[in-house]
Amino acid sequence: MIKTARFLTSLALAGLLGLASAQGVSIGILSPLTGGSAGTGQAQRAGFELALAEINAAGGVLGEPLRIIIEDTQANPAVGLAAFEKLMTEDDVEFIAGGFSSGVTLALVESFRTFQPIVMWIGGAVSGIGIDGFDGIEELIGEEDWFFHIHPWDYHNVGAATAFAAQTGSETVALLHEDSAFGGPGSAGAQALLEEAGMTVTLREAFTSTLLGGTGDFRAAISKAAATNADMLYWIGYDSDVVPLSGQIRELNFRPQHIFGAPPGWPTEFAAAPEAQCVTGLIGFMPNLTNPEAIAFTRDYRAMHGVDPDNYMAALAYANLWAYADAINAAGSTDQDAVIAELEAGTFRSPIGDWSFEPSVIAKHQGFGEDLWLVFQYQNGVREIVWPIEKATAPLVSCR
Amino acid sequence: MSASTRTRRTRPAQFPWDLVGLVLLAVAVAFAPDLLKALFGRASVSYLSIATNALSLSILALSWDVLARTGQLSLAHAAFYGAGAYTTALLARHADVPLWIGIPLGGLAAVVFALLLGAATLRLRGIYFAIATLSAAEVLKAVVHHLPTGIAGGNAGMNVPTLFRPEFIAGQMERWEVAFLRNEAYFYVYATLLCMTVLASILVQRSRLKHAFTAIRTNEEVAGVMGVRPARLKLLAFVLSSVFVGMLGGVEAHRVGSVLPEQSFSVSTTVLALVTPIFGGLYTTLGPIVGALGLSSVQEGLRRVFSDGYLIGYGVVLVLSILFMPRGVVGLVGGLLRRRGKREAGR
Amino acid sequence: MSDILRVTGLVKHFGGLAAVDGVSFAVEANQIFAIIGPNGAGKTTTLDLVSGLLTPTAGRIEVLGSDVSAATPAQRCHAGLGRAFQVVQPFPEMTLRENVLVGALFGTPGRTRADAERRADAALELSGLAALADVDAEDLTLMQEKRLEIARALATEPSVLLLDEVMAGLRPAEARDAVALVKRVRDSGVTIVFIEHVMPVVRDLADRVLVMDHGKVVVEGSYAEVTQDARVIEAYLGKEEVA
Amino acid sequence: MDTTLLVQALVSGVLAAGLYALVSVGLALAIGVIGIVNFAHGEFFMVGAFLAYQLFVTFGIDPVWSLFIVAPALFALGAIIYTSTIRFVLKAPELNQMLLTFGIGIILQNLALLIWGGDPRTIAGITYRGIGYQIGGVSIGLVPLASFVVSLVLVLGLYWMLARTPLGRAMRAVAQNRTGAALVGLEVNRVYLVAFALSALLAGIGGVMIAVIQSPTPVVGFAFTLKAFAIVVVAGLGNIRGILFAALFVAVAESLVATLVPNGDTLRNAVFFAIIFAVLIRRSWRTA
Repeated sequence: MIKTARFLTSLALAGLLGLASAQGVSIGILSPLTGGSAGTGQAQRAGFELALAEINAAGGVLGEPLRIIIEDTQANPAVGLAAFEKLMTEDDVEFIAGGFSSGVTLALVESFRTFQPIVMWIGGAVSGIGIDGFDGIEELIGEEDWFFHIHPWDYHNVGAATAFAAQTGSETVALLHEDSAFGGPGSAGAQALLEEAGMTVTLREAFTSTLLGGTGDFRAAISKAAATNADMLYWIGYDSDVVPLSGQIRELNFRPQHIFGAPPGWPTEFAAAPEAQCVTGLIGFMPNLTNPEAIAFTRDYRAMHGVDPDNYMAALAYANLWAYADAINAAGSTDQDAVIAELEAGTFRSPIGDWSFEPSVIAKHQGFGEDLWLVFQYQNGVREIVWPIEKATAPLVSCR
Repeated sequence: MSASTRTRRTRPAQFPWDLVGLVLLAVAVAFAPDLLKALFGRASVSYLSIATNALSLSILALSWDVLARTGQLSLAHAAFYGAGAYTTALLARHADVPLWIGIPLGGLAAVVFALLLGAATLRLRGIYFAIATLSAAEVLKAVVHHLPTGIAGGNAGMNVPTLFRPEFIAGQMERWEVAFLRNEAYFYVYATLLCMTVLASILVQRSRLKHAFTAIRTNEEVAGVMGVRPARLKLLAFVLSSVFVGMLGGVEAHRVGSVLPEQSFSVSTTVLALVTPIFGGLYTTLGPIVGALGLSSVQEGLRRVFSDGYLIGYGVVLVLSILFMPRGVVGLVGGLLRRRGKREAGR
Repeated sequence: MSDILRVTGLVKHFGGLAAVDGVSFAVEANQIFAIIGPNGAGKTTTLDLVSGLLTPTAGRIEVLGSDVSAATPAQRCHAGLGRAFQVVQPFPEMTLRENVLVGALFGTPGRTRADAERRADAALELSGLAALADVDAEDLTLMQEKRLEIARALATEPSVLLLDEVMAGLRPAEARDAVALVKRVRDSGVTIVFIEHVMPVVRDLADRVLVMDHGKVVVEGSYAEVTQDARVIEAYLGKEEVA
Repeated sequence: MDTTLLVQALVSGVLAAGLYALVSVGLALAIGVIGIVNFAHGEFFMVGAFLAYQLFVTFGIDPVWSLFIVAPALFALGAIIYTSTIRFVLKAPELNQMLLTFGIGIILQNLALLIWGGDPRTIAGITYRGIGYQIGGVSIGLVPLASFVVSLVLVLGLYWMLARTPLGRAMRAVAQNRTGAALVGLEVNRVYLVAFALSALLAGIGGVMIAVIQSPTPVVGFAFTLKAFAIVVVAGLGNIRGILFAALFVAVAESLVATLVPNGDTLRNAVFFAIIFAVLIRRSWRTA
């Protein structure tokens, strides 16, 4: 209903907004607002909107209200490219935020290089490291002064997941992964790291995600994993795979000690489902984090959007916009070198806690690494944080 | 006979509106980038990008229409596109040939696939043909996806280098002018591809092929009995259609920098190839282009006005268009002109 | 070789049913050759086999001495076979001239555009459709459609024209016109094979008559001969057309 | 490869065939009776899934019961869409119908995006999703079994209706001969309306099932519709029994390949469409 209302207001205000002159600083945002990845894009937008409201309530940027201009990429590279160039040449923004989908990011690389705005990116996690003959985002533009990557790289994701897996006591792991640029390279990296950590990967099996044309019958892949009798089932897939995978694992009577999933997000209501019990998952942000920033963020987000910030992309988007606001205010101007200097030097706020840009394997400016990731476990309808230990709200329990 | 029916004669003496149109189109696109730059300055970069996407849709739509003129409602356009994209990418990655060679070879790969598909589906009609082509496209997607990673990148896809990398020289130009140069270059490549497609379409329409295609579409058996060789001509249509889509796939792979199975063989490519000519007007050269420009403008316009739900408006436009313009934009305009012609002739 | 069309041992099975079962006949140049028989006798199937729309189970078809049994419909058209259908099937999106032009352009390979247009106009003229040349084919009367069928087939410049019940559904006056048209066509040097139910038409036109029943040839001969044949009378028992 | 896995693959394949058949018969009704190639069929499916979800969230109605609300609701939606748009394009070329239904599909999909957002939703508080009966190491899932039975009942019910009831006979008459049926006094338009609405209803029921099995999203209908089109066509337009066999064959083949081949799940679509392609091509060249 809120969204419908927003739609109607946008109908009414569209003309007026168009007429409003752009004083102050504008930040251009690229996000997939329609199509299969719309959920992620909408979470990003919600996070940006909350940050925007707070920034402007706190005096804006350089004394003027901050503006954001959100363009829908449709998760389509050609559309994303046109959207970026619109932001650069029609809206004359100097700062770019957002991002999702490596296909779109790869399409933007050449134009990024040309315009060289500051790009602070919360998508495009494919680093390319470890994939022969393929250049990922980190390899292509990681070293650029103007490129700031907030989201962890794929090896960070896998590193965190493996670190968690290693301390569960599991000796054998069956690995199921969706078969696109997300799960494919991710699972290869995961296998290497798991084996490095002394675990045995009993099976690495690909499946077609429901997001990419699959009909959600994963029984064949699960049966094969069950046949290996692994201690842990570790799967990499998309949000819409959570429910069918979890249900079918139970249905097929596969009872590993740990069922561990690493999708980009988790369906909100899934916690209440019986088959969620004991499932563990990798996530970038949890509404029940107990640090004060998280409590405030969750409270304000709920007040603004009427739902919990369950998709961690909302938290990253929030961090993304605040980093811009703080850095530009600290620089005292939109001068690129000054803002870059502030971004490099600054420590920024986020629902997860303070963070700053550090070098990663190749990239000059990497926001979060393995430290972003949490592992939660559904325990009796509640998502308890079980890893890392210092943030844990409950101890990890076995499924057996 | 009224004046209106006489104008529909197929006498060669008729004024060659189509060829003149093509020349005008060529001239228009030749000057469009500079005109846009003169009028809009830096915003011309963005407009060129949008226009290039519209050209891409035009090529897709017109090439689909050429095949549809023989009654073959192909749902394999994504496969032609993907075959071209992947061939181009593979050549760029594994063979040390100049990048430009990859694009025509991409077209060639699409033609080879199209000929195989066309030969297999010769006896199928209507929706049976459509589903067979859709199935073939899905199978090709899976095959490409499952090629060894060392060859085609598997699920991670492949990088494809850009065709144009104009150099930024500080002090001599601004950054947007560099982007303009690149977009202008791509725009010209796409425009050239469109002009080639238009020329092919016009040549079909001006030659005896037009009648043969129409005859095959409306009644293949009768056409055969009258000496038209349906098999040969249906395959010819497949070639004419796929070669341009294949090259488009190749060019676009360079422009967007990567090929991925889901991206390069997307069903939405096929659906757009089909929807656009229906919207604009089927079985004509002008219709698919008008459809592509129209739908691109509608979508771009709507997304600029509504941040949310702009695609609902797009859907509404499609529904209304088919209810009130059953013969597409071109059919509607043509019908109005003809009616006026009749009225004047009646006076 | 005066036989312009020769059919030998023609067989066509549909599943287990023999629709055409060992039919043989020969047509001499410039003859008008009628095929008659009750419904389901296999007449139209025979024409479909001859023009290549169906593949025969067995048998041989020769046009002007060359074997076309394995040829496509288009190749047979080029070899000299023209065909007009019982159920008229104009190309509705084209004008009459364009309809006929298809035959003129493609019926004989290697013809120039100008030549084809001339021949199309001639075919329209011969069929009495010249005045309607620019009308859309979807707006015709039945008689006009039948004429268009013939004009289209004529434009392919056939040596043999296969006509399938061109009189069906016509009023008596129209039928007379049609008979005259067929005669004109024959006089222009075209051999004609036609299927017909209306016996007076057969009597007026046919040089020879082939009677079929249950996929087989019952008898072949002149109109007078076949109408005297006991088997024919039996096959047509109770059919008023014979009377 | 041990036999348990093989039997499991067969069982899973057979059970999956039910939903395939259900989605396909609805589409077959639209194509076979009305002659409409409905590109929005997947969106009816999606709307059914979201309605089941919303009924659960708002009123706590279990999908088992919301079936009886969603079905008439989709029937009504189908009727509305037929009356407001489809009936105007009945005589138009099938390409026009495709554009129309494609447009309707876009509208429904993006309305859903606006109302429910793009995040996957979950009907969480049901107890039966993870239940499987273990028989000799082979698991028979309650939900797939139930959806198989319901699908089978519906498909056979439709088959019976077409064969035995006056409405069914009217539909067949209309399907075979549009003008003729009008002459014998059938209200063709009424028959079409019911057939289209029924088609939406069947899709809606499939949608409720999918809302139980997986997460409703605006694009949830896509994969199923693509396959349903192929099944309907390969079965032969209007051949309900053929749909059952075709669905069974492709579903079992998919399941076997997914189980027996390494990474076989990613070959499901390839297997499915390769079979469809091979059957269509073979059939076309066999008949002379």
